[in-house]
Amino acid sequence: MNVTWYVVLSAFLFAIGAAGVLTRRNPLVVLLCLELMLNAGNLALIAFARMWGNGDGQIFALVVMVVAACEVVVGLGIIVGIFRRRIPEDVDALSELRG
Amino acid sequence: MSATAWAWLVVAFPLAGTIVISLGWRAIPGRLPGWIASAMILGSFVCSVLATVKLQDVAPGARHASSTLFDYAHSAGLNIGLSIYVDPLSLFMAMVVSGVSFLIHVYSVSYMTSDRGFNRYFAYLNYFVFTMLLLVLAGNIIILIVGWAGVGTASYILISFWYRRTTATAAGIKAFVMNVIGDAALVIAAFLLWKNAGHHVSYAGIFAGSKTHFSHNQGTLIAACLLLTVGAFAKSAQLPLHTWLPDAMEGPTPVSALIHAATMVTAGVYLIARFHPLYEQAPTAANITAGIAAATLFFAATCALAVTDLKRIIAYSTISQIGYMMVGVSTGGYDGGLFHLMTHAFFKALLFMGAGSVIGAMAGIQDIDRMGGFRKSMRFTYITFLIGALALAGMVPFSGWFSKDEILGFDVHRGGYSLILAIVGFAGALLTAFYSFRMVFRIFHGDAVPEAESLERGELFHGEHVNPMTGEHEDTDVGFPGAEHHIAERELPMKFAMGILAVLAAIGGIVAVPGVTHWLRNFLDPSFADSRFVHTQPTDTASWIGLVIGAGIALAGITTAYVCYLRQPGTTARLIARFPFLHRLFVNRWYFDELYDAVFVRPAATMGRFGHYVIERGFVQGTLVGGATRIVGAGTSIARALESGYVRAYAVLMLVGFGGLGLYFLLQAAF
Amino acid sequence: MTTLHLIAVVKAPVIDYKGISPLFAIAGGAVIVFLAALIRGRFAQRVLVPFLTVGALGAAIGLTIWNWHTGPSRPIIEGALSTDALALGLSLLFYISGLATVAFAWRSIALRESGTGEFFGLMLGSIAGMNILASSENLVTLFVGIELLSIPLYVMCASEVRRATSLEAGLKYLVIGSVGSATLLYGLALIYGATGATGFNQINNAIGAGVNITDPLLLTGIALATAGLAFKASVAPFHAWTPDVYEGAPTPVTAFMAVATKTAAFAIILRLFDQALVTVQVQWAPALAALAVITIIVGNAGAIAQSSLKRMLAWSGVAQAGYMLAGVVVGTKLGLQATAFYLAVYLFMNLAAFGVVIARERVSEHGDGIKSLEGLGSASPLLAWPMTIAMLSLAGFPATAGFIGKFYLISATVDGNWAWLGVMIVVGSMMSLVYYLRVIAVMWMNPLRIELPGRPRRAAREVRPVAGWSPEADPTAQPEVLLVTLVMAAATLFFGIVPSPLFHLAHDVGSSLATLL
Amino acid sequence: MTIYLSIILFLPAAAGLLAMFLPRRMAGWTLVGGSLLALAYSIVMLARFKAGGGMQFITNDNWISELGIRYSLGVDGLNLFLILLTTLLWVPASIASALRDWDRPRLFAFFLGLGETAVLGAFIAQDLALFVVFFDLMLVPFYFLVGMWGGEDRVYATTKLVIYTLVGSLLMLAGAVALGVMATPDGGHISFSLTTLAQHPLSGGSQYWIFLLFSAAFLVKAPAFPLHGWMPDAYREAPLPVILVFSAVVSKVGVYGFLRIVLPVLPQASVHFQELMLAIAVVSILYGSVLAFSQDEPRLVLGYSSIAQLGFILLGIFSLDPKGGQGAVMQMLNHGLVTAPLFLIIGYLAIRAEGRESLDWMGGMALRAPVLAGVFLIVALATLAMPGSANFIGELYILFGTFQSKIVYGLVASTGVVLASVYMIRFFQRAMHNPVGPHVESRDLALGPELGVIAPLVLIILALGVYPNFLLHRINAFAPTTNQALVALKR
Repeated sequence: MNVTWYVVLSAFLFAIGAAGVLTRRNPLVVLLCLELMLNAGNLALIAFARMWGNGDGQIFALVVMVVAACEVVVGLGIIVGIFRRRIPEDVDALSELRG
Repeated sequence: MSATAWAWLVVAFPLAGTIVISLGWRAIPGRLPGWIASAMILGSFVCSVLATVKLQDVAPGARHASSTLFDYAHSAGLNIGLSIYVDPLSLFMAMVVSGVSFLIHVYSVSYMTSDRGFNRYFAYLNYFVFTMLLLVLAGNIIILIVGWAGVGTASYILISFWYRRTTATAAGIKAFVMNVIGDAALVIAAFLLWKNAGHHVSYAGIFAGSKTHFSHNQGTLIAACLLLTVGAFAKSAQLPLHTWLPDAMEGPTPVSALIHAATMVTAGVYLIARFHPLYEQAPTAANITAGIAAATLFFAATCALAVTDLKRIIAYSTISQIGYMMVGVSTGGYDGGLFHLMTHAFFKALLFMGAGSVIGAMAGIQDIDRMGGFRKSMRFTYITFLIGALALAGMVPFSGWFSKDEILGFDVHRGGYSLILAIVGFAGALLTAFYSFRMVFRIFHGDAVPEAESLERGELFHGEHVNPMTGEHEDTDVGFPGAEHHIAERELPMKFAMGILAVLAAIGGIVAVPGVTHWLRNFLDPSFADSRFVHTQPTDTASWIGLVIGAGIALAGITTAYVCYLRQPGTTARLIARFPFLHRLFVNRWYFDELYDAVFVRPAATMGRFGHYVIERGFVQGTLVGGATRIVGAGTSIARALESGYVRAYAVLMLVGFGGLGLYFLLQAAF
Repeated sequence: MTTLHLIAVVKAPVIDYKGISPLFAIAGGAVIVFLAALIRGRFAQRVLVPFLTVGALGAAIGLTIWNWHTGPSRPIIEGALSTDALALGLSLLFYISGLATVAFAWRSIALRESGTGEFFGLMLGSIAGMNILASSENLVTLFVGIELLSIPLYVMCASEVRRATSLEAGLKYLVIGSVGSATLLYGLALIYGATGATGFNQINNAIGAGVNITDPLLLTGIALATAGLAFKASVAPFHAWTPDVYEGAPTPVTAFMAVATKTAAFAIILRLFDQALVTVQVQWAPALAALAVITIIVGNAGAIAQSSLKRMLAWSGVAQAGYMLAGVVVGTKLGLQATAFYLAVYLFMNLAAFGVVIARERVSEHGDGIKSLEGLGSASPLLAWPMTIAMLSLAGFPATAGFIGKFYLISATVDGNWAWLGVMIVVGSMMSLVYYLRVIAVMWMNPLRIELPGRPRRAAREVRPVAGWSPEADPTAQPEVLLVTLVMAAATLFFGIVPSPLFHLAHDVGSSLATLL
Repeated sequence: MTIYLSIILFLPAAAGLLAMFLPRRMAGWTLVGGSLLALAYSIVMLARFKAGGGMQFITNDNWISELGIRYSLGVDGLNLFLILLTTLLWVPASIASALRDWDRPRLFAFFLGLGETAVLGAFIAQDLALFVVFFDLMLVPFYFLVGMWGGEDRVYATTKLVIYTLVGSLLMLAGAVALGVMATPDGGHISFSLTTLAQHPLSGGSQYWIFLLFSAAFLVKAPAFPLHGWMPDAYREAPLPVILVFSAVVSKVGVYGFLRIVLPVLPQASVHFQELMLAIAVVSILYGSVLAFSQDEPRLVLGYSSIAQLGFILLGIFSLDPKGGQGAVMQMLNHGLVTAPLFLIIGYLAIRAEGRESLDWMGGMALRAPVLAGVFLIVALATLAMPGSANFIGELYILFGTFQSKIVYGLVASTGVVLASVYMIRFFQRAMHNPVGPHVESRDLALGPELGVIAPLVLIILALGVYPNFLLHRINAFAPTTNQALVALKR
């Protein structure tokens, strides 16, 4: 069957994720959206791996999952730190550095 | 020793004087600097005489020699040597200059005694003589220009000698700038000649080249000659570059006598005489020159009628007399022109000395309306001044009579255009006679003014030191001739100088009495052997007729003056009332100063302000600098505005960038 | 059956242990540091751990030199990592900046906030990531490298957990960075999709052979990948995070990021474009050129009127990235050499500058504000001179390495028929004068007023003076910082006058990519 | 023994460096010693210089072979006297600064020495890249000298100065690199040697834009209208010894670059843009003169007058005529020689006017200062190119050259001669003549510190006025190298 649809779907996922990052102000949600973007990449990789019939893409995807996990961990850590500092968890509130 | 060797000495003496006096300005005591200076000038006079004697030995055809010390500037096809050129013409000038200068130096020694700038004065004066002699002896046009500008400088520093007077400094810068205009004109002329006459700067080379390279009356040659004329006119204060000379009277009176009457201002005449082959090859230029000169002589005479400042009257008369010389040399009457140059040097210097003596007696006042009746109190001055005036008026048998009328006679003889000039000349002669005796009668006759009376009683009137122009009182630091008045009656050196000049002014004519003596012509002819007019000379009878006419005119002028000022005083007042316009015109010197002020001075100042406030502030600083700053500043604020601090904004920025990239690549894909 | 097929494909790769030894040294060093940090006691924390870190870096440097070779790259792990002069040379830069960072961080607040071991361990981890990145042979290792580089940095940025701005910097970096890596990932995925290969050489061959160079899939992929990498190299318009993160992060971390991260990013950009995608240079060169111009303009424009030195250096870093990108655009050996050369120079001058900033912000009540340098010329010339040299070099004055670097870059652009890009570099340098010279003026000419065009900023962040230091403490109070600063400044001068050694290195680096002419 | 140019080149910087590590009192005099040594050495060089011997005392080593930059030095008729001018004028500058007590004198000495080395390097370099290096390096010391020891607004002034000039020289850097790279045949090793570049001229098109880049640098340095925006501030704020050498020497580097680099290396472009450059020159002459006589600050009078003077030099250069070229070189020297004493005089005047550097506060100073007045008068007359001064011969050659090639520009320019007389005499009079200013105490030059510094310069001016051929005879040597080629090319 045609791999195109998978790619299109992944593109949609990527776009949704991006849109989320742009629109949502809660850092947790932003993290989720980032996950979405990464996983869009994963989907594309798998689909292409299927298309070409070699394993590189799948291995790539596995690696990406690990990486994504690490990112989330760090992200959550920082968010906790922010929470500790009693800073409202709103990415727009974090705008002291500018100019 | 060869003639050129003597000539080098002629130049060397005053230079040595300058150096000695200016370096020893503190060491040399009292009046000694003055005597040193005078001795130096005497030395160069003797040397010039000796040079002349040497030159007379050789055959008339070969009476010219040149000598070069070293290469002044020699590269890129331009070969200028530091050289002098000796021939009767230059030696004649050298003798006149050094001779008159010597007398005036002697005069100055006592005239300037009480001035705080005594040593400076003589250093300057020697420097002037040095440059003047360099000018007349120069071997090529560049060295000529060097001397030319040198005398300009000397005249500048001497005009503003009493530099605390704003009037003096103003007059100085005026004179300087006008002279520089002349220098620039000469430089351009030099180039035209160099380029078109076979890459020569030496006189001989230029003349030889112009014969071969120029056709008769060719445009370039006319241009070159007219530029020479501009230079000559700037130096000799002819229309329209004359306005500096009357103001130059701010200088000490001996300076006026030496530089602004006897020697420097006549350099223009020398220049044209020197370049006569070119003028004869370009008659148009010669005619234009002569025409303007004629206009000048008349115009200046009219001014001399009206102005009341003694020194300025003489100054205008100088301008007028130089007009005669110019007419002479540019129409081909070289002997006449130079003859008049010589006699004029005598009597005009004499007049200035007399004027100086009078001004001394008047404690610096120069207005002839305030003078009168010095006849008895200053007998010596009166006599000498009278002789000078008679010579100036061209009265029989004084020197001016012969010289002026030789010029006019020549022009009448040549006829045509020159005849018109001659008629103007005769008209001018009438005015000349009138104003010269206007001076005599107003100063020496009539009722004695207080100064004169006190002088008769033998006591010296001590006036306030005032600036004769502005009438403002001045601190004695400025330095004056007459701290206690040095007037001819009391000072031997002054008497000496004036006496000799009086004799010369009286009998100077004998060097060229038509039909009797041809000394001057015989002497000068080698220099003008190549002239077209060398043989077009009026017969002796014709000359004598001219002389008689001249005498008549002079007599008429003098009589009129006598009537106006002695027989029926107040006539002039009635005339003024009758022709107020003319009087205003003459008194204001035909409004030349006002014209230049409006046309050159003010616009220049305005341009300066405009440049400063509009271009500099507005364009250079405002637009160029400010514009760049503003652009960068705008970029900065944009860049920093994008840096809003909001994460999501940054993400947008990234996606925009990515969008741009993606679009670009997809377009690549499309095509 | 596909599974069987997969198993057939996946087999243990050949590993060159000599080649990989530097990486081992770093990674192992990281582990050891983490463990050693468990030991309690001041000695362990203040001396042992830093010492171990330095040891690891030193060992890595030694091994790198031992591994040094020119010519085409040798595989370390079959198809995943390979080593060549480009990788080795640039990793030397990572190690040097690592050493400098140790010195800078030794007294820093970040260290006590986050704990010595964690800080240095993370730093070593990040360096390991850079190492992998520089020597990666394949899209997967590329991605792994990037992430291994970035994730520790996110933490380090936020390591001053008591300071809000530090956290803010961390989160911003994390979010934007993740967007970047997601974009990159997607791009890589598309490239893979278009070519069916993940190895750079295979991709290159594929593009050469089967795949049409105007394949939209491939080009979109390139676009996305470019965006992702440009982000790491803080190339406009993907630079937005740079100033904030640089300012917010603890200054030693900023210094580390400024030099090491940028070098790593350029390492991989050079590899990707000059090795994997060199055959489509006609396609991407104009795009990169455009990016370079934008970066030069934006970076310099932003740097003017900054009153925080860290921020100013961040912006200037953006501008400098633009210059170096010009070296990539031309896609010639000369360009590669020039870029590598400039990276080295960039390291020297920036570390010198950051050293001074660190030394000052700890004692001055103006923190990292430009005012903290006021009158430094007379107060402590030992700090003023290095800063002056660094600024002059950044501005590209002769007799400094910066001048030679610019000269080299310009000649590369002209040589590659991109002369106008060279002119753009020059134009950028003109703009940069404004802010570089202002720093010098503040130090030496204790000016009557520092004019700051643009909108006025709030007072620069205040740093608690480290306990027991008087504000007018002389620089020798923190000798390690001073040492690094002086060394770097000296290097800047030395290579400005005798650049030949660096040129030899650059030449070796240039020899590593056979794909270039 | 042969002359090692490297010694002349680095001696001043070495002296400055030494001064850094000596006690404060000795710093200034150490530099004086260094500059005197350099002067002596360069006089030996002058003595051994063979007129018409082409390039001499050549040093030619590799510096950065990778970039093709060679450390090649040489002296010919073109730069011989410029080197001497530099070494000569740095002596009064360093003396003047040693006599004054600055704060941080050691640093001052160092920068002043570094400045001399950089300027000398720009004059001696025979490799384009090396020239660029020194040309840019020059700015560093002057940036500090103006910025650290200048007047009220020094930071603004010096920043403006450096940015303005560096904008130009960065463009030149790009141009130079482009020149070197493009001129190398494919596969050939890149070279910036001026002789090599002159042998392989570029195609017209690329010559043109490179020419423009170079002119930007040189015209800003000169400065020429309208690129002189930095001049008023820099002249107003800089310390006197610094602005002395800057105006007298550094400003010549730009115009020197035209003769050394642009004309030989970019002949077509030079001919193509001749009219443009001549126009700039003429405008500079007129504009500079007009502004010079509307200024009240002596420094600015000199500043604008130097715009005019350098306009003349530019005119001579782009007359593209041997006479013009030699006149230009000569005028560079003369302008340097008269500018330096004028700045010293401004210093003396200011001392006598209670430190007020404004003509409004001066006047009548000649009264008890005849020597000062005399010196001033001589220098002023030389400045306005009074015939009898070497300046006159310089201007004469320039004008002759211009008349030869483009007479119209020459005629317009010669009005500049008249204007020059106006502003210089005005300057002289308003300072020395007229009634005494309210705060003027007129006293003559102190024998040692004042007369001793200025007298040698004045004597040199006089001597050259008597025998200008001393210069021309040696300058002549370079004429064949540049101008003949152009003249040939124009036909």
